[in-house]
Amino acid sequence: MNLPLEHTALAVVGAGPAGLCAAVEAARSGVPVVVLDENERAGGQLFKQVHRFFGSRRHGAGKRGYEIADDLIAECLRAGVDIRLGSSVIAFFPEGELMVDGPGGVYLVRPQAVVIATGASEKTIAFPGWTLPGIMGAGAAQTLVNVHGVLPGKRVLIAGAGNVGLIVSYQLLQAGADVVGIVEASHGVSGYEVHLDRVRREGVPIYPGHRIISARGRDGLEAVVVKDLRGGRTVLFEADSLCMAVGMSPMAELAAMRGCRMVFREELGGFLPWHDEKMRAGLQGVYVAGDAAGVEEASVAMEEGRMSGISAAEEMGSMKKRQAAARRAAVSRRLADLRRGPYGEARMAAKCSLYCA
Amino acid sequence: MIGAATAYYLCKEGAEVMIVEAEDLASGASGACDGFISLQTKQLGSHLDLARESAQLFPAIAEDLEVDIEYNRCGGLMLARNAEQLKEIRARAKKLKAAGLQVEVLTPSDLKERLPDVSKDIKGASYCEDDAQVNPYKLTLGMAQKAQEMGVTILKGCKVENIVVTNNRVREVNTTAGSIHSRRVICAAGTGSNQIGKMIIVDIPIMPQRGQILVTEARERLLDAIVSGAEYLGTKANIAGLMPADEEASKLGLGFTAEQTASGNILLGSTREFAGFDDGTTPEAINAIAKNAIGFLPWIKDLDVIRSFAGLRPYSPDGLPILGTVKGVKGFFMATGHAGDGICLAAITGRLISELVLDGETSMDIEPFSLYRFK
Amino acid sequence: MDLRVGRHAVLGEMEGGKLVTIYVDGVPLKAREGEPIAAALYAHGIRTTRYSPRLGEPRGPFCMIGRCTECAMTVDGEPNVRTCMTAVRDGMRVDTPGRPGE
Amino acid sequence: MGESGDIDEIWRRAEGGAVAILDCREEIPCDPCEAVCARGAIVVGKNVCDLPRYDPGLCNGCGRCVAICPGMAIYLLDRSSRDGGARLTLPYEMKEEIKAGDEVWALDEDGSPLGKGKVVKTAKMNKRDHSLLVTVDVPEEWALKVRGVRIRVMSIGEPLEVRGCQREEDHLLCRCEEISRSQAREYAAMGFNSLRALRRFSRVGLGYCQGRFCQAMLVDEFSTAAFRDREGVGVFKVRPPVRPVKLGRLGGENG
Repeated sequence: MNLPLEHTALAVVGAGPAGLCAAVEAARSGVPVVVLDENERAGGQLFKQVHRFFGSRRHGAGKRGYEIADDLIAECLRAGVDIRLGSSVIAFFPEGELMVDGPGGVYLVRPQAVVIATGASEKTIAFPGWTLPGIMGAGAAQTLVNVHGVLPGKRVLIAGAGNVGLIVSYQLLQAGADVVGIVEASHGVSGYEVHLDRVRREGVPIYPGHRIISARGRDGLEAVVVKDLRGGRTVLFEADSLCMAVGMSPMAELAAMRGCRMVFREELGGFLPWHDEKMRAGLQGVYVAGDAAGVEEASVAMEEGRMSGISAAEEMGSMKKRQAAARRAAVSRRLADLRRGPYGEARMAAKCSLYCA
Repeated sequence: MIGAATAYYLCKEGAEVMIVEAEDLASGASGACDGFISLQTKQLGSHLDLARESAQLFPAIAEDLEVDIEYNRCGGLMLARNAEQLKEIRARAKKLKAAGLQVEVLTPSDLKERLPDVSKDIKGASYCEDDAQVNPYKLTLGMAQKAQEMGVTILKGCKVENIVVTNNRVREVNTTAGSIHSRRVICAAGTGSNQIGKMIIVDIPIMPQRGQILVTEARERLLDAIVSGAEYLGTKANIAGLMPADEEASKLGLGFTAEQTASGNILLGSTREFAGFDDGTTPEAINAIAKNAIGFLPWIKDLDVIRSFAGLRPYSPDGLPILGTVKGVKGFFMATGHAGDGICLAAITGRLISELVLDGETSMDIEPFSLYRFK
Repeated sequence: MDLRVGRHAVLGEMEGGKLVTIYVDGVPLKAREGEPIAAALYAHGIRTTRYSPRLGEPRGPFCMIGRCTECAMTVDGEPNVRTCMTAVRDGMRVDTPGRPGE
Repeated sequence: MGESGDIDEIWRRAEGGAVAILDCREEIPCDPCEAVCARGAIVVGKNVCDLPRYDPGLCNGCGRCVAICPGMAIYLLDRSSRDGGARLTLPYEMKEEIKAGDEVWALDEDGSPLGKGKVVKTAKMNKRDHSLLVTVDVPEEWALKVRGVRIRVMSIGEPLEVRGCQREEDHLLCRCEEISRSQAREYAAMGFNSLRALRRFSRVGLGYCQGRFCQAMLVDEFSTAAFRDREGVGVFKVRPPVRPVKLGRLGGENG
């Protein structure tokens, strides 16, 4: 074989909030850590978030997403973590090697342990016309606006009134687009009220109980037809962009390839690798964290990342059992706090169903 | 594939057939292979005879099935990388021709017409007009569907647990979905054949042989023929002069194959490895297949690989199928051990086994494929 | 049409990169060096990046992170280049695959 | 506004100068206001999801909570000016630039313009970005209604009513291979027992994107069509590479 092979203690796949926190925890206890990420920037989804985050101060609440990312990256670098960007992990073989497509070519890494923190991917819904140019994922719109400085359109309709739909709506307004409405198929708004308040005070109408029937346009989106599921009224929005914020699903292909058992949990976004409270995925040296282990929030991802980093460090003998147990207990407490309240309970229950299964 | 083909031919003759499938259609070797119907890579003699008969059946099958099986008589190329290989290929071409196959030997400049932008290192090739390609999944689906239309029941997700033999005759098949009374059982279980044989205390010497394949992005038509390298034949038929040069490639059983499917993807093969029932792809093989392919078709390096897969082929000790009956157990038939030739040989296997089951004799001599040739 | 944000409320000035020229189906277009091709096209209101091979339908960028492959175009003669992941260079030729009438 | 302080007390205190008004109504995990308040006027406590308890009596109107609140749910009210109006300080992070002296629209919580107000001053919210704290004078009766100030007010119009019943049309499910929903359903009706088998025969999810884009939707579709739970339907078998990669690179070429 002419592919270079490299050995390392811990490889973390994904430099988002979960991956960076995992790396920091492990590196601080003396474990050599390599973080691999396919993007040209570290921070995962954080670097396209220009809004201030909720959560507790520990998770950088009050800071904007990209600032939290910058802080985490700095922490990693201080701890001696080797962050490699532009490096897609294209395979995780059952024998334990990662195949990496990096700037210098394809190579293999054989780590003692791996944290899979690959995040989530956007879901979509299909309807006649959904393939028209101008229709895109809300995350795509966010990338376009906040990273590349280009609007997805002048008149934008948003599908989905969860946090992502609300946040992206606000960010589009901020950048100068008109948001002609937010349509939501279910009968309520599932995002935080504060996010909702912010778009409402910009005059964005919300349409709960409305389903997209079709999208129209010749060479690109011109209008979206929407049906009121209760009243039966059908309306047409003139729009040159439709952003779909209809949920995320864990992106854990590498775990599946490695041989982890995949389970389905609706509350956590769909199929995800089974794991325990220590974020162990059931196979020696394989850990998962963050959205890849069930879609939640950035603050949860950070704590799960820490948990996986602690567990990996302990199992590699770099952290004493008692110390690891104490740190894990603290993380567990914070996770429990984050999963309290009307938005967290269902996620908590779904996570518990994994731990107990 | 073999099961579906056999059922297809059986019910064409009016037989009442039930297929017991542990997983789903084409979930074994036929779900993880390319669509080569390659004649020039067959061993001279009965193996080639079988393949030729089979190849002739495909146009009619394509006509008969409702599913488009993407059958394409595109011809096949076998490329020689050095003088030694070319000599071997030339000698084989002569023999294949004598056996009635349409084969010609191409000089590098002739080859350029059939395969533009082939590597300058290629010293020549043989071209077989009779070689063709087909979509193996669609073929399996088409045959299974046609069979179902004619009354075949397919029990999917149903495992055979035991075969009841009394007075030296098959009586009953116990499955996870209950017992099936039948006086005739055909074992077309591919890599599971050994396990099935044990149920009637017969050793069917089949082991899984892994073949790995890379899939590229879809492109416009770039390959007009199915293509293989001489080492492919070497590792397949154990021909000393055609073995891979380096140790690693030999260990993997590496041989170059390339086929562009109807969907535009190029399938690049392949390996022949013994790794038990592990159907995973490996970094060694992915790297070796890629490197090897570039040696034949340098331009292919710029294509994106979007997937790899591996299939477990049912491999008998001499790489040839096991067809026929077993001694001492009436009503038990074998149609297995096709290794990498399952698709190519499916049609003829189905027809011959159906003849054997219904008439007790076959229109072609299948003695060379008897289980007892190994002893 | 100009869809560039320009000055962003939080981030400030967003138009980085040297102004360069790319050729989209032969037509010159100003772009910012280093930005993804797909973003440069969008900035000018060009949403269609390819026409689907079977149905000939127009398609545009959907994920902007290289997964959906809907933004694949022919770049400097190379087909199937994901333009949301490929940075603009001066003089680049970008062609829309499957454009009707070709 | 129980926990967010007694509104009458806030109103009274605002006569003496700026005082914060918290419009925080929902139990979500959030507590930066507590940390930033040097006077201890805002307390969230141990449970990060609890609503903040706010004591206006301790507030000195420094405005740091206004600048930090992720929900933009805090603003300052100052009624000390002699002409009887209300002076509000609100966070602002919209594209259109605002400066002292500008006439701006004052919007209520539904985005309806109450009328115009006059910008007294602007200050950068922090050193790290370009967002602003805008102080604006408005009539007293708007004091508790204004939630935002804008240079430009969106004018989007109403959606148009569409007459006639909308027929359920067919559409694509798999964009790469251009497989429609009805085609996929035809295959599903053939009785395959897993998404893997469905893919093999129908080619959904076998295109360039390898189903990374449509898998979740296909799982839903197939489980509905085949009356099976999603775990039973399963996921596609994942094979390397999970991202397209040039064959040359897999073969060991650099660059």
